[in-house]
Amino acid sequence: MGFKETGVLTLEDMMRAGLMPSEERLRKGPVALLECPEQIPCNICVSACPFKAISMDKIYDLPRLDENKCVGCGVCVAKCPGLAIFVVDVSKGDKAYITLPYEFLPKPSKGAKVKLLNREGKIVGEGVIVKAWEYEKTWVVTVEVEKNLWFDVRAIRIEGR
Amino acid sequence: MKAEVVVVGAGVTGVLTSAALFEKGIHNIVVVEKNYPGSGGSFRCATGIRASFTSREHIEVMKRAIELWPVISAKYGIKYSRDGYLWILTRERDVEFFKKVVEFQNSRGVPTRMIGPSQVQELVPTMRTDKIIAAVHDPMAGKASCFEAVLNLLAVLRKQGITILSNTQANKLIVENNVIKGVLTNKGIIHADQVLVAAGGESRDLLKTIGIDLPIRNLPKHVMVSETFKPLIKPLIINWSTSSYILQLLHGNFYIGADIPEEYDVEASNRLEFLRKAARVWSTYFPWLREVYILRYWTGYYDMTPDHHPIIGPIKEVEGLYVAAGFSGHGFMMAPAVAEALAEYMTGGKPVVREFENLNYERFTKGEVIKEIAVFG
Amino acid sequence: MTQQDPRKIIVCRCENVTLEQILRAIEEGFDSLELLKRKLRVGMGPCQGTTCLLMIARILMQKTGKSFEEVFLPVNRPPIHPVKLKNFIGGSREG
Amino acid sequence: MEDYRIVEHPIIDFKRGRKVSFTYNGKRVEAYEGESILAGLYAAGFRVFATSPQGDRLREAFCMIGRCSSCLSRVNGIPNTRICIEPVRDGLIVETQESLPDIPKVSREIVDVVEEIKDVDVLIIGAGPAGLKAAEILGGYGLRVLVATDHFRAGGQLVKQTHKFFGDTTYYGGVRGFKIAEKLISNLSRNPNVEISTRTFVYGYFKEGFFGAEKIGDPSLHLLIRAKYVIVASGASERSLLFENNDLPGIMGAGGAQTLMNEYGVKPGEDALVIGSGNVGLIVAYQLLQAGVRVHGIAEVLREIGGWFVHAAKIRRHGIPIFTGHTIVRAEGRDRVEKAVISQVGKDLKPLPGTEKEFNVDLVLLAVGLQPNYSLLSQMGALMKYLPEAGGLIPLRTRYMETSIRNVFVAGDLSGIEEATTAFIEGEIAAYTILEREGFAKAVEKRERILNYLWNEYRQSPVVQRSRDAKLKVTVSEEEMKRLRG
Repeated sequence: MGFKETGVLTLEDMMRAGLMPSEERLRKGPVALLECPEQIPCNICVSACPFKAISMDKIYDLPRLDENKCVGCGVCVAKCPGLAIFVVDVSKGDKAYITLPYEFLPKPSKGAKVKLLNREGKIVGEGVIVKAWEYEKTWVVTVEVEKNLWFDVRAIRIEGR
Repeated sequence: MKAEVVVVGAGVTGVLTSAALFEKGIHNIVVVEKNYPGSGGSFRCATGIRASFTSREHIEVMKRAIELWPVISAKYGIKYSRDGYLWILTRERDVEFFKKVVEFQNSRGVPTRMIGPSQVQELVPTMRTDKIIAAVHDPMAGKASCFEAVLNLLAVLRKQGITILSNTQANKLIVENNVIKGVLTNKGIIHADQVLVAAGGESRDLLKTIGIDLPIRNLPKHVMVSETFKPLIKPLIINWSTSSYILQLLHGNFYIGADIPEEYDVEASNRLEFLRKAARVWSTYFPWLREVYILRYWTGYYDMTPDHHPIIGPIKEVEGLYVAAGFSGHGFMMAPAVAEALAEYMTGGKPVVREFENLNYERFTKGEVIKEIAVFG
Repeated sequence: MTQQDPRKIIVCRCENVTLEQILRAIEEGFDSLELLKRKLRVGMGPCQGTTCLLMIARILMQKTGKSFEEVFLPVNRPPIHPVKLKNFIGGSREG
Repeated sequence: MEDYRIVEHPIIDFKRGRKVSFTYNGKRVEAYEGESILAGLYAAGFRVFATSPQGDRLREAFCMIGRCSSCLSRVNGIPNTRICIEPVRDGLIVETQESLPDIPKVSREIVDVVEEIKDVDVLIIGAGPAGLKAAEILGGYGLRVLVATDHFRAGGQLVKQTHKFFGDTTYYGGVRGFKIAEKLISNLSRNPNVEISTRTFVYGYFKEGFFGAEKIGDPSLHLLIRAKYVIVASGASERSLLFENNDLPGIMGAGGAQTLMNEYGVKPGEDALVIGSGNVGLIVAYQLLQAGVRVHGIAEVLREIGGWFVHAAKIRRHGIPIFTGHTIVRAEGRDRVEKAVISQVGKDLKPLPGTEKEFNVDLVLLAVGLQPNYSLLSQMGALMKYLPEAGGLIPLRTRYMETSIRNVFVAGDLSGIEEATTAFIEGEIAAYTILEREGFAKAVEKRERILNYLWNEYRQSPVVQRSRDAKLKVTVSEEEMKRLRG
């Protein structure tokens, strides 16, 4: 079953669509994963990136990431209308750092403990918010997770106050 | 295709006549309908039924129809109710005129009577009566469901094996040696021993194909209908001085018609002038109508003859050809009596009501048009 | 059981007409929208057929094998939306 | 008293108006100015607003935008009032009406409606993305524009869209829908050439050469509008679906729920099931989560998710299952939905026995497509084509968005269901064509550039191929249109 049946993207899907940064780049530090495998007519990420790291010729092209220009700043995470961009950092020890968009309550804050959800919404662990900032009501939250979960964790749940 | 009888027009007259013919033993009937059954005048009419006319012919034919309406209502499950008619009068001269009308009607057994505003108030409690001088009440008049009249008959006819061809246009009558042979339609020829043309104003066009000129002209008419409410107004109310009327349909909608200046034989269009007249007249009598929503507005035609009476019966020049058209706005109410008369004619008999014979086509060629004590309603 | 009961499926909300009534009327030969409207009053309520008419047209096409044009005559006249009678009473002013 | 208003929302700051109170069947209900009566009642916990004409089935509102007529109530003695689009006011007396209502109660001093004749260059019907965009351009060139909308606020369906729009920044890509509406309306309010007339129902066109419209207000106006050009951008209505008890309170259009929770800040239910996984279904599921509603799943009759993957991924990662190859077979409950049952479908899309799944939900949202509001154009005599893949009856038009009636244009969902971006673009194309006819030579160049972008770039995206193909079927050449006009 493909992502059109499941609504869940696999690593293979990402590779096939040419959306996966190289392993070498992943090892270097934070980098954006553009989890946008359909040719939807949208180019917001292109204008969003302050480093001009994302490009497309026609509005319906898949986004292309210039992994050398991307610094993993997360601006595109805040601006992507599809909430389809994540920044992963697997360069630091045995932890991975995942930056993801968050549009729910309660509001995130640094140090808060969160449940970590995978692409199917299953709880795969607990993590801690290490950074959170907001852009037009979309929070960009960085969580620290076990390194092996770097491609799994795509959402968080902050337990109620 | 071959039939004993072809009926052109699946309006209320066509379907009731087909049913009457079936009962008289004519089973091979084909009904052709240009559009869909009822799509002409039948589904656009005000559904009122009365005998309070001003000619002997209308009165006698309608008295028979009023005898028959309860019969067909019971037989075919058509809602019918004798809720009366009310002509409200606002000018002295109209009162004088209507005194004569009532006298004439009473003399022919139609129980109309002149009443005062307070009696109007009793009959229609929510009505403002301060502008009314007098009114004429016809308690025998009533209303019926025009939808059920056509559709319930259709279901019966289908069960009886009668063929109903919708979207079938009769283009030409086929006549040989002054004998009808059939009808040419857009879907082919239907051979027949007898043909009944009951196609409203379009009967004229069809008869023209064999050189017979029915003096029928189409006059556009406008009506509108509101949302549905609890039963409130029983009689159909006519405002004589403005030539407009209101009734509450048996389904609950208020239905308003009003005459505005119109030309004969033009395509009817939707006109603000009509909405204004209908609204202004009837909101005076029923102030609460202001806050009622109008759901639909539509137009239709009265197929008018010079003496406002229909043409019913055999066309003498062509053996086997019959016509029922030119009802001048009264086709629905008459239909049961007309169907009975036609079935008599077409099976070699004569109508029970003798006045039908005066409604022949030849009256126009002989200059024997029907006299009324006044043109009325 | 997944056999759905057409008596419990509402097609026209305004006039409360069920799928069962529609299927039966079609079987009885009321095979166009105009006839169904008058037979069952579908689409003749206050919403003026906004939700149901096209749905009924699809049922008709499926059951009768007819084309859309054969079952559906879009006859729209003013008012296309219910309008209060009082609008036609007042006097004019140029605006 | 219960209050289902959303106090805190991650995206929307609900700025509620003055507190008002009214009575509903004799009970006092508190609400806020700016709410519809229905929203106020919903917030207070009412769920049933009417019955069927026979009185045997309960009715809740389905559309919440004045179309479905399932909320007709008596307001200050006036029956058949659509309370979903009637603003709440202090002291109103609201009552449910019997299946067949009594006649209106009117006071002695009735203020009659004043009739007003309006002459404008362009009449735009509909204040959604297409209508507002066209108004912005036309007003900018100095044409006198009247925008008529049914609702008591402009913006069309934009006002209930909380997500950031896709596309290009030229067409508000990256901006949330309701923010786009705010921006367009605020721009237009500064343009003296443009009048936005709310609560204005354009009920018909008369051959005498004008449109009739009822503008509800105090006092109400009857507008007779004469316009050189017309753009009909009246949008679309939500489709219903046939399943057992499909009229049970708690079943409503996805847009209906959006109106409640995003326009008025009222929670439409606690536990929801969504039917249909097109973009509308996916987006509404996400919005339900944001409003604090538990979403038990989405049923999709086809084998694949209907909407864009990114929308699907957004809800999947919050644990919402999408049941592809499933349809709803029935809803159960006494006076509102308590349970919904879905079933797998076979190749013929018919339910397969023995595959039922049950959900204890109080809300079932139908997101099974939209159908264009064609009736005004059809009444005017515009030629139409039945295109099921584009939602229903669609007006034929040239590539300049002109219908078979000269100087009458169409734009937005009425021209075939598509996305907001194309609604903006179609509004622009219609506007520039009008400007060309008014002698603005530069308009042609702008229009051609937009047309090129629309057809040769935007609509080349494979995910919009279906709507592109559909639109091609109703787009005819100038010559062909001339022939059709006869």
